[in-house]
Amino acid sequence: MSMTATLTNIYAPYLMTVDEIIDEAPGIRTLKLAFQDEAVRKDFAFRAGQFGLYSVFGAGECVFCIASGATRKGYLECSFQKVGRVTNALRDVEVGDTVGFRGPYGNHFPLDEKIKGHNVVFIGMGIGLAPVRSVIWTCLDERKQYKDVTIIYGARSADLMVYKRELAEWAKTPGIKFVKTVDPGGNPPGWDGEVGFVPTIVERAAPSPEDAYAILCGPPIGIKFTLPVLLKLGFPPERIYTTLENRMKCGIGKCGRCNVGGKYVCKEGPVFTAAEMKELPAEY
Amino acid sequence: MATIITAENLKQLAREMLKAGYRVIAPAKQADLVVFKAIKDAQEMLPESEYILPQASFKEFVFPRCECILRYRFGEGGKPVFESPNLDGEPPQAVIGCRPCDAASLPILDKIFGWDYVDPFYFKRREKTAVISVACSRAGEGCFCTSAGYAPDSTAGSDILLKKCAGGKYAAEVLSDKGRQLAEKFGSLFEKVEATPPVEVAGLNPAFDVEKIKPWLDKHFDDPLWLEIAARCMGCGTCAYGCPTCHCFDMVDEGDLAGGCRLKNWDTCSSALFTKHGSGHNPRSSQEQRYRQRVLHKFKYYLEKFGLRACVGCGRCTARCPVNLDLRGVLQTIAGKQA
Amino acid sequence: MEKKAETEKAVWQPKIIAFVCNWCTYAGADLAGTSRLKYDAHIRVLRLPCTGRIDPLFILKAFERGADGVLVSGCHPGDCHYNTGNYHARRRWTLFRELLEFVGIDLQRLQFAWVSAAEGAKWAEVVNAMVAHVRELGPFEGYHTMLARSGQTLWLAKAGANGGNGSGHDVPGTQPVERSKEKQETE
Amino acid sequence: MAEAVEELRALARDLLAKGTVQVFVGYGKGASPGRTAPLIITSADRAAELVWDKHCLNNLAVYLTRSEVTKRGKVGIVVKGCDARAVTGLLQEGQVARENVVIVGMSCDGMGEPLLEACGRCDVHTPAGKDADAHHLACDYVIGKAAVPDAQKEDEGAEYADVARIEALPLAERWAFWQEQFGRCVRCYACRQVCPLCYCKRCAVEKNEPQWLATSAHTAGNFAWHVIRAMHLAGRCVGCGACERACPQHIPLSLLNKKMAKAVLQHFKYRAGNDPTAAPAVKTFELSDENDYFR
Repeated sequence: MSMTATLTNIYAPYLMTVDEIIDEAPGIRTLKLAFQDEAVRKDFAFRAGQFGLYSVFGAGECVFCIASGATRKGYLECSFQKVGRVTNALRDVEVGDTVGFRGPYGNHFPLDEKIKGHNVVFIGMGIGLAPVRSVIWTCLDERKQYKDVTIIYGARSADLMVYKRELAEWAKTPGIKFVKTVDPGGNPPGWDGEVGFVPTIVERAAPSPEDAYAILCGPPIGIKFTLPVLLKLGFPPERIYTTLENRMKCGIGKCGRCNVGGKYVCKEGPVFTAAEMKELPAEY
Repeated sequence: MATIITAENLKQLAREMLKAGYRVIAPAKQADLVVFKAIKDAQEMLPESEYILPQASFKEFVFPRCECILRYRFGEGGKPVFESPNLDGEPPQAVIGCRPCDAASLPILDKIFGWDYVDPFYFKRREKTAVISVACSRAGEGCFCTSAGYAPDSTAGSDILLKKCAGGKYAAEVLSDKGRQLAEKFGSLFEKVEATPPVEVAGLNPAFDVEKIKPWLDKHFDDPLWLEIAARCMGCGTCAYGCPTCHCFDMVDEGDLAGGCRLKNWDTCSSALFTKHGSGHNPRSSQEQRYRQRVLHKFKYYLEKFGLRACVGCGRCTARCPVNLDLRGVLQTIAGKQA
Repeated sequence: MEKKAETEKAVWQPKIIAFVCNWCTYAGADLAGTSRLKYDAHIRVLRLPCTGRIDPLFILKAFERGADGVLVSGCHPGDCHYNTGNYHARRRWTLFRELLEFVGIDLQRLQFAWVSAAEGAKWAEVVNAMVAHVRELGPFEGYHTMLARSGQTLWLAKAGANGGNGSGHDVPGTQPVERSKEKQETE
Repeated sequence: MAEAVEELRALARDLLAKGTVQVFVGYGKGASPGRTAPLIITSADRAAELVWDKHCLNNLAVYLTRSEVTKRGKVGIVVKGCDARAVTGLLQEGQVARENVVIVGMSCDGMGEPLLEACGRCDVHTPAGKDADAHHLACDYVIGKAAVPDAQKEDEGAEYADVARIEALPLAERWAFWQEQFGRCVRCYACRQVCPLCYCKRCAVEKNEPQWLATSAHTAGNFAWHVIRAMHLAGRCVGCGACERACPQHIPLSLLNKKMAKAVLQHFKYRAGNDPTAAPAVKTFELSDENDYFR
């Protein structure tokens, strides 16, 4: 199989300009990135749930989801927490700087294939709202194609909540059942949302599993305790979707580190149903 | 009709290939070690009788331990620009004198590096690599190729397979277009003979039935056997970096204020950093979980995805291991434990 | 191995990094300045809290970034602001010197001194002596060749278009290939 | 060696059966010819798998800081005289609590076939037992009596002869020698992983903010890595040679560590791993330390 004719540098990123920087919460920042290459900007497309490798030359690459809606063209957004070498470098970029982006990689939430025409419950925890937000905006941009929309979002405290402007917008939008909560003790004076961990609040909000899909993202501990609540409420495992986050370097199934059991999170994930998660060994 | 090449002509083949601009890779002496080297002179080539298996496979010549995948520099206003290294123009290279197990690693590596995205840095070298392997006339202590689905004279991955016969000659079997082109281009060094002379190929009875491995692995992710086997694993990369089929790599940027490179470096699943998240969480925090990943990847996941096991049974991992952790023994135990 | 032709040496200027402690030598260097003492400008001073904080990693990184010589200086034994910083450092450097010499580095390129806050003149004299030594030795060819061979792009450019033929080169893909053949790929 | 192995098996069986220790680390049959492999057992009936012969080279002290072993409880461990020095080092640096370890000292006439060069100059064929003074590690048990007399620790002549050979080379040749060696390193970190004194949870090379030591296996990165490894083991390395034996590229790594040991001995009159109560050489200092190379 001669391959030389088709060889391109699959590790070469697109060059992106930082258009906007939004500080979501202490240590969490969102970057709005525009493609510098005109041709790429025109026909770049991705599906909600896909991720990319964001890079600062000299620091390296790291992986986050694409947080903007798949219906939004010409740019993409990512939200990240300052934890390591590359996120610290990303933290220092200013508007107008250039960063790299490689993607879109991985599978995606089956909106067109399955979820359209049904009820959908979005549950986000902490910065885990980023991948869910991409799906929410993709869904809200085509609101008529979905029946009931419920959004439940929780964070450790009010100031640690991300996309605060959009939370307020969703709260006011008719036709969205919106619930926000903070962990006990995280509520500031005059807090208008719920108080309690996401699993308890989901149980209390008790979204109906009838003809509904659930999309759930957050830290492994959050998923571990919220998943059983959804099952108890009657959501069948095949209709609960979540994403897995693993250490990644290549993002395209070569470097061998992101597998959970036999599944490469970068190729066969990051989106999995609860049913698929049950098959995976507890290695995430 | 059969084709024969004398040991002297094999050396002459290396000489002529060097002259023709080939990079010739052959087992050669490195102090007290036998290693694959890009030889400068055919004299460096060791005769087949002087080695069974070089210290590491020739993987380094199709998948270098450290390679630049893009060069960046900061232009005006600190704006980064980058260039990719040349994806064509690799010199043709020929591996002469490797063993069938090492040659068999290439079809295995092709699977992962060709899965969906085609890795240009592997294939730009792989395409230009011809493999002239020599069947084993005697088996090594650690060898278990016959248990991994190969044999001292298997043909997988070879372009020409030589088998030792009397009088310092080799029976040459052309196995691919590339092999045929080589045999024609350097035709004068090969002789045609009526019947294939008797050849000397080692016998090696299998140590275990490899078909029994995956069924056990499918159901024993949390078996205490892993801790028992791997508690003594040191967590170094010696097995992975000598292994013909280990292909995992790390990606790092190295440079200074003027610019630098994004590098693709060998990596190993036995290191804790391999899977450690930025948050500090590590899905594989202890050594036996990491050793389990090595066995599952080679004997279950790779088989499920690509229909090939990522092991050719060369036995280097055991020989090189500082604590002599015996993969063949582990597989024998697993095969014996049929659920 | 490192004697250079006269002309090139006239062009070449030594690059020397000085790691100095904040309380004594840095103050001494200040004093040299305020006293308008002249000393060779080919030295870049890095201030650290104490000689005890000057890690062998820093010295290696200085050579990796192209230093031809490293000077380390701090408070005289007994004057350390943190009492024992320089005593610990002294043991560390006694061993580090032995190690670098063992792996083939000329110790003229790694000098140690004690310069107190009052010794502005000594600082100027130590610096001038160090620069003279290193100028005599010429560029640190050995380290620069190693850096070029290891694909460090800055040194590749200095080592000419092709930092080394393919086989001897540690990091394939780093040497800048001739402009004409190479496709500009910034998708 | 035959009766010694029976005595060892009986002792291990007894220690495990009585629960004196929850895990016992010794030597088991190796997979490759002429080799043994570390054996970690938690049940008394497996004591029979313990071996003791000419090929017990591994320094088992490395397991005393490994959670895969220590998380099981109290550890029984087989040590030769040289390995005991590494245990002493770990005690000096507070990495192991003496009461958590039952040390079984084996007298040893030298390992390896042919005999390891270092064993020819060994001065501790029989580890010190209960009678040891406070300045020596006292093994809980000592098995067997060495047939070979202890060599006298004369000047460093013989001990550091190999180091002296490199020191004698002119500067440019020394540099070329190590450039060639470091050029072949593949950064598998076997030298670090097998070293009992390399127990850091996060090694200097694993720190990437900033990345002081390059992780790539090119000569410059390998140079910095091996220089810093030797520096961080200065005055701590007990010269067991595990790193050199583990190196798949056969780089003469102990030359670097022995050079440091020689320097520590000459400058600070200190030998690593002898006295569990002593402070490691680089942890302390003397006012009278050498000062002549300072300007």
